[in-house]
Amino acid sequence: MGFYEQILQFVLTGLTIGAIYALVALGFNIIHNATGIVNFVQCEFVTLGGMMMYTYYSLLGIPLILSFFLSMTTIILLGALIERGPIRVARSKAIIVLVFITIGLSSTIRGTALLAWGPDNVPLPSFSGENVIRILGAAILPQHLWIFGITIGVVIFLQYFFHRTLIGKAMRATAVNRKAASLMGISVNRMVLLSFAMSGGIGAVGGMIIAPITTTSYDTGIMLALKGFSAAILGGYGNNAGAIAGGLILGVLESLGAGLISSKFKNAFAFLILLLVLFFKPTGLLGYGESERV
Amino acid sequence: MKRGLLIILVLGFCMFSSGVSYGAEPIKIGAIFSLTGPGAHIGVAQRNSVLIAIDEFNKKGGVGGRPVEMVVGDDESDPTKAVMALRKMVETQPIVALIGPTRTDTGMAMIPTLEKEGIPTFMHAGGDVIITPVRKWIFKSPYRAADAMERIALYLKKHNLTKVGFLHASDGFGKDGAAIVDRLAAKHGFEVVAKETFDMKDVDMTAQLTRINARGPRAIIIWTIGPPMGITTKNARALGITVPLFQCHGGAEPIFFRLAGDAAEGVMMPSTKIVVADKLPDTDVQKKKLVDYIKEYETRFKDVPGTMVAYGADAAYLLLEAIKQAGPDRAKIRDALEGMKGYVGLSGIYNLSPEDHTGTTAKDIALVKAEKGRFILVE
Amino acid sequence: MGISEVILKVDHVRKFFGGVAALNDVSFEVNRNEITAIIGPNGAGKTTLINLITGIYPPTSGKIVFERKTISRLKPFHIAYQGITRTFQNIQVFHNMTVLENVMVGLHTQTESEFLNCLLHLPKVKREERQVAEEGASLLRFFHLESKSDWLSSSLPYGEQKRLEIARALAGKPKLLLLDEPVAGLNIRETEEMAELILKIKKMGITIILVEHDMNLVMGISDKITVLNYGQKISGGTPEEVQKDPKVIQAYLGEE
Amino acid sequence: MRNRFKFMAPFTQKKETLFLIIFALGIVLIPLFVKNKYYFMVMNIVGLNTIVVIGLNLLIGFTGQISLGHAAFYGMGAYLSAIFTTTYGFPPWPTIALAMIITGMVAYFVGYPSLKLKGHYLVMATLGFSIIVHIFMVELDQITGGPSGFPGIPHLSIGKLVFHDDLKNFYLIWTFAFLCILVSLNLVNSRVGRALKAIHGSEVAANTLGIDTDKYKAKVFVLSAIFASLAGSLYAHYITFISPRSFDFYYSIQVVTMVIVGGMGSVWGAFFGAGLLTVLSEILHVTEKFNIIIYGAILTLVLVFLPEGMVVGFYSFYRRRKVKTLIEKEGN
Repeated sequence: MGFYEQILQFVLTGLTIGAIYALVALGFNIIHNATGIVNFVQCEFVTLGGMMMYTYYSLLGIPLILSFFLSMTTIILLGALIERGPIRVARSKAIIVLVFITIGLSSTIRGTALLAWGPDNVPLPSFSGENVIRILGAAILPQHLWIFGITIGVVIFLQYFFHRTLIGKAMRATAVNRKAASLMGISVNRMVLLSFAMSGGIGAVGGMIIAPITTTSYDTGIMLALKGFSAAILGGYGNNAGAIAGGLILGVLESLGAGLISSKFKNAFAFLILLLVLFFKPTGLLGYGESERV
Repeated sequence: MKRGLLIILVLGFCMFSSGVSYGAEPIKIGAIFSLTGPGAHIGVAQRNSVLIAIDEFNKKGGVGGRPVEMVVGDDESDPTKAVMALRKMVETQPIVALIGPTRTDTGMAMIPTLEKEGIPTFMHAGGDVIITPVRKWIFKSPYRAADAMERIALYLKKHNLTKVGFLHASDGFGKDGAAIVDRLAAKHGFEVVAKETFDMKDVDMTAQLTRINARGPRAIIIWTIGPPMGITTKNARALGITVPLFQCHGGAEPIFFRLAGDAAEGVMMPSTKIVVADKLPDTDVQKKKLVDYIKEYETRFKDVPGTMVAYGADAAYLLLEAIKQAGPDRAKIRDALEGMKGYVGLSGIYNLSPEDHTGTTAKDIALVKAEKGRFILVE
Repeated sequence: MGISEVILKVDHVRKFFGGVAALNDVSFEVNRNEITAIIGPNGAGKTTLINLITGIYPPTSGKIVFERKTISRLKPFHIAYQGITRTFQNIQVFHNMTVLENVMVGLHTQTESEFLNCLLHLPKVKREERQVAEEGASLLRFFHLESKSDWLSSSLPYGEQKRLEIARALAGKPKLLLLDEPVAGLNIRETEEMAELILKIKKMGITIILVEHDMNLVMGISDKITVLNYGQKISGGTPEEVQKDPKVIQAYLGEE
Repeated sequence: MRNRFKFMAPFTQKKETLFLIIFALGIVLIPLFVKNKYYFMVMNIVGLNTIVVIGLNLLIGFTGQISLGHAAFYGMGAYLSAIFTTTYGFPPWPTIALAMIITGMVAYFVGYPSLKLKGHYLVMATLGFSIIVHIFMVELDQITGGPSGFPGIPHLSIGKLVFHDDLKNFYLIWTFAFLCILVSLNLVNSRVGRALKAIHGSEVAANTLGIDTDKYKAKVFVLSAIFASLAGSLYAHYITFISPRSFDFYYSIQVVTMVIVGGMGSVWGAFFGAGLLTVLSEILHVTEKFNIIIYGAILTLVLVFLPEGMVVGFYSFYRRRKVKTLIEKEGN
């Protein structure tokens, strides 16, 4: 394998994992824009996506496509449940308290997943076979194509939703100014509910499409989600285009870093980038998705 | 108010201390495993393996009629918790010996206490640091990593595969392996053309494998346990790598096929004979013991035992044998362990001595290959 | 009116938020020991102006001079040390602290114990603590809040929270006090009390900038008035002059 | 909505002195009644956690800034002490101070840039930082011993007195815990303490009153890191073995939970939270797998229903009732 083929290989694998980071980053953004909090349950959305699909497909024998959508629906409901439950019931709405609540929930769900599925990694079948595809000397799996395809699909859907539908526009309005939005007759609570449901769905999709490559277990979501968050910061926290760019860039940088520099500190790259961005360009590559409020 | 809290706290401690009093009848041995946390998938299997050994021992009459009872502790794969679990056990239970723990770091954390208290201990942890230098009270049952890799080196030599790529996890086990491979390369005359590392939580090792593959190795050794076994195998196959792949001596587990899927086909690894017991020649002295054990394990836990189970069981068997010989006395048990010669275990023939607290050699190790969802004996 | 000394000068100040001008080329002066009111319809940029003077954000261009010193690039805490304190339109008392503690925080600029001294509780800290507690208590007496000094500030009724916020701002011994809608949400009796209070503060020799919608109050107690509309100054002068200004009547009073 | 998130200034100075005396007496007297080494070990771990949690509470509870990276500072203290004393033969006590200084400086570089930003960027900066530190602990195995850990750390000693058993370490650790409680109480009942609480209450308002909020936030962050470093050093010299697993993300979550359960903004609450959760997780041992769920559930439930934490929560309930009766009396 020549040098350029190697580079191509790194970039392609980087883009695949980067697509997952991008999805997770979008999930973080949507909730951040609606509520201003960092939602740590995002880790569990990713994990549960994969685990539910494993349950439906491998344990219950439901067809793959049906399992995919069933699993997504389950996590969407879970997201909604979390908002309707602890987040809305909470006696204090201080940001710091809500963030900690999501940390607590994340722990609880992870523990439950451990009980339900045990500590072992479980596999998911690829959506369409495992025959290696060669592109200019680099090798990828059909599943990689699925990851690209589905990620693009999700992005197009979100673009349409936020810019072409009334409810999507209402969500954007809420993000810009909660008070004004509620004065305009938008139910802020409903927007928050919707944001949790959507993040759940997007996170679950990320978890499901990566699982056939990496297998999945009760705690796979943590690392993916933390890197997804780094991606969100890199792109500009709250900015959806930034999330996608950030995710892809992070994935490629990580892969190139591991491939060309040293695999020893591969996982440190993402967080090093996170720190550097926070120190030198806190608005991220594409800036904040919302205006400053005092 | 505050005083009230203090009282509650003190009461809490006292509730602990009331303790549980048993009759002096059973001989107690401690057993600490990683039943939760990152080491759990091994820890649970090892607990099961020890349970079988102890029940079998008690059925045969125990130590002159006295049964052996196992006191189980969980170290949560955490060194601090491991020491706490050990202290608790030492303080509350009259244990004469200890089995476990599962992980190298939890084992290392427990060593100062074990040495100070003088508790003969048979560990399940893989890291050779545990028995280098040899410590008075500490033994371990898994093969030395060096022996296991030597088994692979012998294969490489035989098939004249002189250029080797090495991929390892960044945990203690993986790093041990990275040091050993250099030593063996010199000894057996092969060259390590690339050496790469990954984190246990990584989900994609394509970059590392691409780098290795670019150096044109004739064989690739992957040194890790757990989920990365599957991911690395899959990644290697996805990259179209066709040279022989080796996993480590912890890999021959049923879960390997689930993790690696179709990619598992043809991957080789050193292993205990437990995974190929039915294919052993009848002349093999371990065969009967292995077959019986497997039957018992399968009926009791509805699961197929992997190579880790064999290590766990051997630790228990050896310790029980020593207790039988020496009676419930810590120092005597230790001496008996050190004098154990030619003991036929599941993982090999153990010859322990003051210089060797593991007791197996490369000869005891089988090289197996994954084929159609089963392991077969290579040589 | 005699020759008065200018204490604060706002000089051609602009503030843009993402291309939108919140303030466009605003200039005015505040005389020492006067009450200067800033009025204007909603969105005129009054609060933005206060935020600029107190350093919450820097002006896009132009400068603000306080006692001959340019303060337009200073951070809020620096400006507090220069002798400018303020209250907020939406009350910002520290809900997590008692009434007395709130005022004691206001005395921050008057004291100097830092981390190390405080950790070790050196004699100097003890002395300072006693002094701060006494001063705080006397301020609370002045504002008729002494009976509630160990209440959590969030449990005070609204009007008292407003008074507390002024007490806290006053604790810093400011030369210039900025009041952002001090009587918004108060009933008539409370408003009258507040007017008296503001005049009392003026008598202490403190210059006051007042942002307010209540025209009776503004016309009653102000010495000067600056009128803003759409981020621009449209008028300024004594209450009588402003009231007669046709531009003001059109832009502001005409509305009502 | 916001003012429902109430804190009480929980204890008066006089009461605090009383508590300190009771606390000190407790430290002296407990060894007379307890003989079991395991209980001492549990109490010692409580003590170490108390030191970390008190520092963290100054940051989270008083100043309202979230850190998920204190495991890293705890680990830095432990590793710096271990490496300098064991590998390079430095004397232990000065090394502890050196570790505190280094950790403090590192904390400043991590904290200051993210604390200047609006919003909760510190959470992620600290989280990212702690993961990087963890990776370094694992990867720099020549220095740190890597994932297998770092054995053979010497016990602390003063002259001929070697702190080699659980009881001696009990006195050592709790003396430090006592000192930490003492200085923290000093701090919170002072100009600086009020400034920190003011930042939590309203950062903008605090700033306009002359408080250099960026500086204070950075300083209290550094202080909390120094506390954690101290605890880490004591831990290393007590257990004599350290490995990266003890300083991972879960430890950060654990101490944060202790802060919250004990009560944000209460020094004594920090002690209570550390004690309750450390003991609880030992009792819960029986239930193995349920541990992590119970931890999470406690965190969630306390936050949803008692956001002030258990100590302050119950206390403020009691205070509120008292205030209510006072008002009723006034009415009569």
